[in-house]
Amino acid sequence: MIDEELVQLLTPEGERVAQPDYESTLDGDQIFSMYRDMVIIRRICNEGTSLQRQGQLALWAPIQGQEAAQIGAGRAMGPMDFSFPTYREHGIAWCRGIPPVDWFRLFRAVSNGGWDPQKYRHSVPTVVLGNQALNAVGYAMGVQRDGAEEAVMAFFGDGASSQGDVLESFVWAATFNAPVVFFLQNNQWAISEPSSLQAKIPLYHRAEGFGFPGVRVDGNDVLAVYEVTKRALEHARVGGGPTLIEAFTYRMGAHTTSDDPTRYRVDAEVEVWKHRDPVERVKSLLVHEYKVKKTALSAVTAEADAMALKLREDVLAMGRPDPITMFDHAYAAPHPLIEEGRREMIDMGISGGSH
Amino acid sequence: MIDEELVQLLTPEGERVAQPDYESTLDGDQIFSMYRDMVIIRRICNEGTSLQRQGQLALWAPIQGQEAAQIGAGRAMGPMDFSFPTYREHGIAWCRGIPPVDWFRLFRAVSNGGWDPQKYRHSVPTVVLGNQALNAVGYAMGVQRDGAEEAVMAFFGDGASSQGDVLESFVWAATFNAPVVFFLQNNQWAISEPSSLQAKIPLYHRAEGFGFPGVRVDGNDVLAVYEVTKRALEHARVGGGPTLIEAFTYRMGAHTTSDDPTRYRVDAEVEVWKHRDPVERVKSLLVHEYKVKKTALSAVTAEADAMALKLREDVLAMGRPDPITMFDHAYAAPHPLIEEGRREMIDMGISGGSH
Amino acid sequence: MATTTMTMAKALNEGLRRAMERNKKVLLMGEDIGKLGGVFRITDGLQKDFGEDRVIDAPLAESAIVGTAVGLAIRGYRTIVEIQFDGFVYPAFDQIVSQVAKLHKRSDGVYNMGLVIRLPFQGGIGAIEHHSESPESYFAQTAGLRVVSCSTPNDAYWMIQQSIEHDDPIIFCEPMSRYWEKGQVDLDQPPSGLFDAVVRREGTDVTVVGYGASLKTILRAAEAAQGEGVSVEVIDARSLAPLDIDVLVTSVEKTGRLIAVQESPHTASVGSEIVAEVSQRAFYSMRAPGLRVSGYHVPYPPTRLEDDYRPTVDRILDAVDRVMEF
Amino acid sequence: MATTTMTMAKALNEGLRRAMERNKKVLLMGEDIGKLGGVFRITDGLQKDFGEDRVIDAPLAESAIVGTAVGLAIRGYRTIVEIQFDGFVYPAFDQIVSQVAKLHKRSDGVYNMGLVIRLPFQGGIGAIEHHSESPESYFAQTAGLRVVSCSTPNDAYWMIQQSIEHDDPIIFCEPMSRYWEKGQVDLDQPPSGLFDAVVRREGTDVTVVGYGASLKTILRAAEAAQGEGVSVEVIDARSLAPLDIDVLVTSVEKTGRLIAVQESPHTASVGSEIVAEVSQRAFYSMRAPGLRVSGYHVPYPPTRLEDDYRPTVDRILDAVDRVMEF
Ligand SMILES: Cc1ncc(C[n+]2csc(CCOP(=O)(O)OP(=O)(O)O)c2C)c(N)n1
Ligand SMILES: Cc1ncc(C[n+]2csc(CCOP(=O)(O)OP(=O)(O)O)c2C)c(N)n1
Ligand SMILES: [Mg+2]
Ligand SMILES: [Mg+2]
Repeated sequence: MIDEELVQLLTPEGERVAQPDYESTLDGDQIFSMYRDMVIIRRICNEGTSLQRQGQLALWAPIQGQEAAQIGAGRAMGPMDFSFPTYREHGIAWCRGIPPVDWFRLFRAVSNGGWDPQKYRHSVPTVVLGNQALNAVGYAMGVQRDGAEEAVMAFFGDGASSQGDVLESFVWAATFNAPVVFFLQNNQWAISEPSSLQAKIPLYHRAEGFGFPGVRVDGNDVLAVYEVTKRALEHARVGGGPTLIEAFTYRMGAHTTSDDPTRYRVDAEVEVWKHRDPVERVKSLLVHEYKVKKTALSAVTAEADAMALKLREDVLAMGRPDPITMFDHAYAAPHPLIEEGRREMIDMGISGGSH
Repeated sequence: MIDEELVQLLTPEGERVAQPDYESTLDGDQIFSMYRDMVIIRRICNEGTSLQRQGQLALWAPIQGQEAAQIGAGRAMGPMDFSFPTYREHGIAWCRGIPPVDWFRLFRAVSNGGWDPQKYRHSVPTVVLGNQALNAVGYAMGVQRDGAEEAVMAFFGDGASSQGDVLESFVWAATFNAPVVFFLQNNQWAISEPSSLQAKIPLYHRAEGFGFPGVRVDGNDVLAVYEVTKRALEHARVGGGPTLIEAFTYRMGAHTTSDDPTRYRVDAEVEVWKHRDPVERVKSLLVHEYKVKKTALSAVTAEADAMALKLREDVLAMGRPDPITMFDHAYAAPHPLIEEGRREMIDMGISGGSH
Repeated sequence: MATTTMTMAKALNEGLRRAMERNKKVLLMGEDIGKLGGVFRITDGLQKDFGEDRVIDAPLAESAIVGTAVGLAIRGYRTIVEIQFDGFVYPAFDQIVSQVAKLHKRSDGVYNMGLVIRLPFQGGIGAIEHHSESPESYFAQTAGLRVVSCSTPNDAYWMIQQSIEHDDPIIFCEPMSRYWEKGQVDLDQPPSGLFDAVVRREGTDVTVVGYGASLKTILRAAEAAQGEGVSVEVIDARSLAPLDIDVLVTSVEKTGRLIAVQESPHTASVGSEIVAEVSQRAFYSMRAPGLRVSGYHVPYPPTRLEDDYRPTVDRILDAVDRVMEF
Repeated sequence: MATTTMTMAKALNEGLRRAMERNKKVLLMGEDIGKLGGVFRITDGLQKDFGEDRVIDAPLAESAIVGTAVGLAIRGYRTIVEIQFDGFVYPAFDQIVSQVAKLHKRSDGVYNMGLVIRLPFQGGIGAIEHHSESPESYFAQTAGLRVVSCSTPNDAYWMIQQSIEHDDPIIFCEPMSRYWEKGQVDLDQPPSGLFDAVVRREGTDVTVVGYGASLKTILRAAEAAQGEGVSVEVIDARSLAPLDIDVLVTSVEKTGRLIAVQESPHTASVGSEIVAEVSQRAFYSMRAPGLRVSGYHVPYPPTRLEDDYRPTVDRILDAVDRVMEF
């Protein structure tokens, strides 16, 4: 994995790598705070899996292994930037300040969104692979028309990168010089399909063919992801146009809780990637370079545990919505079939009619 | 236009250019015969335009300016290769041996196809931009499964190259190493849109981003197009995988007879390209290097005129099909709504019922 | 009352112009809509007057056109998309069904999906394949969308403006074959609400409902039927989803007979919906079964045959005879 | 008669296996269908037995999956495409409508477009968005296609084989929520033709027609109605396009009452078609208006609410009451 193409600032062992183009701008406190983010989302993700196992969620999409990619990218975004996630961007949602319980509404099957996307400047999840890449470019075209110094992030995976929508979004971003950063998390797998099925050469090269820069970053290195993303966003904000970032990472867990990876991948591969764990390497850096104490580290773990516990309570408290809410916001303006449906539900006693 | 990226074997003035990678393999007779092809299809194309002006065709899509691109590519194809055209590949249809009158069925609006695609190994025209690129890759996957040494050609334009289908076809061709040659005629325009709207850098670069070779050839140089295409086809046939050829050319006429290019492009541009006329430069080569006589050249013109005259007669003789034929081949197997429609048409006296 | 005569094409052009003047957030996007003014010249002159930032010539990718219009909507813009021809809307189908129709709901009402997809549709222009289809039923079936169609210059002028002002996504179907026909346009007063069906001709024996290009054919058939002593009430559905079902039911309660006309094949179509719904609501009024006159269940034929594929005056009269004789 | 008990998932798997054994030109293509055997394991073990050339794991692009299947068809292969879930068929809509449905016609019958698009559909599996839709009406409206749906393991086993042998393109709708239910499969004899509707329960008062997952709900409702003294005839439409209309008309001529059940919204749907067509053909037999019980006209809700979105026993019984009391 560790090849010349890859931007890396921190080795799997937590040692610094000199990278003249992408020098780290983070101080110890900032790195510690990113470490905290990563520990927390990993913990929350585990809670998601166990909640699903206990029948409390319809599904859960874990991000184990991708914490550095998501926290690095999420922390690089400015407050006015806007992002378009898939179903797996829990780390980004965290960085946007969205309360964890809100990410769980989708997975508890009580909402198809979960938060106010305008308030957090983080769109609702897109499940249809690739659609959001075009939506992001469109949003970025709006930013241009407003003359705003903002950038837009479009998230997608290695699998989704084969979709026409993603590829068309490259055409459009190039043509309109849109202030967008395509953030591709190449976690090596699209459910059971290895990324080699989607591309014979590194995915970041695609951008060059469309006339804008592509860069591959070690997606398990939060320092590198942060710097690479930050520069791409700055570039976009000042009219420099799009960038494709391929965060080379690994999906340590199952695709979702419905998936059984033992059917299609070997343990040895997972073992190799365990040595590249994104959390461990920052921890190692913090301990060795910044002399962070054990107590500080365990405080983070304890905080994460407490958050997970609170989250669990909140999720369990999330009741079944009144069925009549299915008619809310289906349309913005009055619609006869919506009125008819509401009436029927009330007449049949399925809903009291409040909503 | 004439830049380093471009494979060129013949200058606009008809002088040879040394190209170690793509030496010409054609002798004088072959070049003369290609010249003949080009003169004939240009003449037929003009006949198409005048037939449309006279109300005899619903539409005509001229290829003036693109004769070298099409004859070069068409002549490079082997008899067992299979091609997937758009609405504009008259030169390829000619090379596949399809009688000109058959190309006119579509434009006389009496058929949506016009010929037996299996017999000529040239598919029916695809009007929906880009669809055929995927169909071509699928066909090529079939060729692979048959273990046949055949190649497939997918034709499309600079405009269509923005479509998701074309871009997905690149992904698939790369992944499956399909024996396909993508032949992109960059005629600088997609109706009123300049090719700079579809791409900020030369289109052939896209291929590299997907992991297979792209090459830009002077599309007005029949010798160069022939050699480049021939090599790409050979490469594909022996398992070398796909190639994208960008034939850099120019649409001298209107997009179709419905179009009015004066609304969006300046005469000066057309004038510049007149100096790069694909027919003139071979003619010049033939006269200077091969000492071809004026009489031989005028014989070709006379032959083309005669063909156009004959074609005109054939087109005028093409009557309105019996309306009941609209039900033929809508389905392969019996279908109640087809029977019902046929019955209604006969009952109402719209058709005698024969077909 | 300021009325003036213009073609439907011009009426659409003027309607777009009014909407753009009124609201700076209104953008146009599509293929060849800039310098060329669109292949039908509906956007003629608008790029010149409103600039390239508001009248956007798009690379050739319909999914991207609609997909970026979605993103622009999220950013607060209101984009009027031109699909060049009916048959080229399908590459955008996924964005329309999965995002345009659902994002208002998915965002709990936060995103305003007020965008308009202009769709030149139906046949009758002697074009080649994919330029004459009637895809309206696909969109009518899709929850989250609305579908309307104009049949006169006056409706075109007003309905496009009403659509742009409306906060739900609208598929705006324009009958290409009527673009060049002239009619009176009232520049002050809209003829009715965007989702209203309108009685175009009163009658007592049979209700014939249609939309877009079919209206003219239906009106001709009504004229011919009059000659044979049958009084046909002609209704322009205008809104195909939702249907203005009350107007239809009221009419059928009077006439007792219903014929729905459309160019698409009849299976699972707007015509099916009209017949099913009216048959239900006006059950006791129906003196004969509701019939549909539609395109045949075949791919749109080569256009030398289109006059026998599209509903003709004769086929409508035949249906009128059948319901009268039932 | 060799019958055996298996789930619908297994029946489909076995049906595919038979078809692949019989004809070397039969290929499977889709996302995750190889090693994983598909997210529903319908293709479990097939790649192992037939190789990667015949069971093709596809890059993630539905338009490409269908578009290359078209090319393979032109080359003489017969590809069974698996769309992973209903809501992911839309990226392929253009290839389906513009090429799959039209190429046999466009090539004057030269191209054999006998391919099958397997579409897990309808709700009831508690999934997230886009995994529970009922897009069948879009395809039923499209000339050039056929649409079928199975509701039992026996039908699944036979209909998939019949579809693969058929020379027209077929949209094969599989009710996901029934994949794991077991039933008898007769390995020797198909239960009926591919396009036949089948009476699942005889009755005299009301005809209720549905397909796929709805059948089970309808049969339960029929049982409950029986308890209240109403005799319901239950018909499994099986073929949604073309409809086996004669079977429906015959039934309604007996019962005088019709209810069409489906999970998609009712506007311009298969249900509209059934009601419109039967109302026309059985006009004098209808003692009450034909009703539809369908999904509401909203985007498929979060699945904690799906039981109140999909037709329930209660809603069907309510419709039964309405037609009985009319
Ligand atoms: C258009 C579409 N097709 C299929 C699916 C089903 N699906 C959901 S996730 C997934 C794999 C995506 O892989 P990748 O893009 O690499 O993202 P990852 O899940 O690895 O984060 C598939 C096939 C979908 N959601 N959308
Ligand atoms: C999907 C689709 N969208 C739009 C059109 C309408 N259209 C026909 S030709 C054309 C321009 C195509 O340009 P290009 O690909 O460069 O080919 P050229 O006509 O120049 O040969 C357009 C927009 C279409 N046929 N298909
Ligand atoms: Mg992945
Ligand atoms: Mg072009």
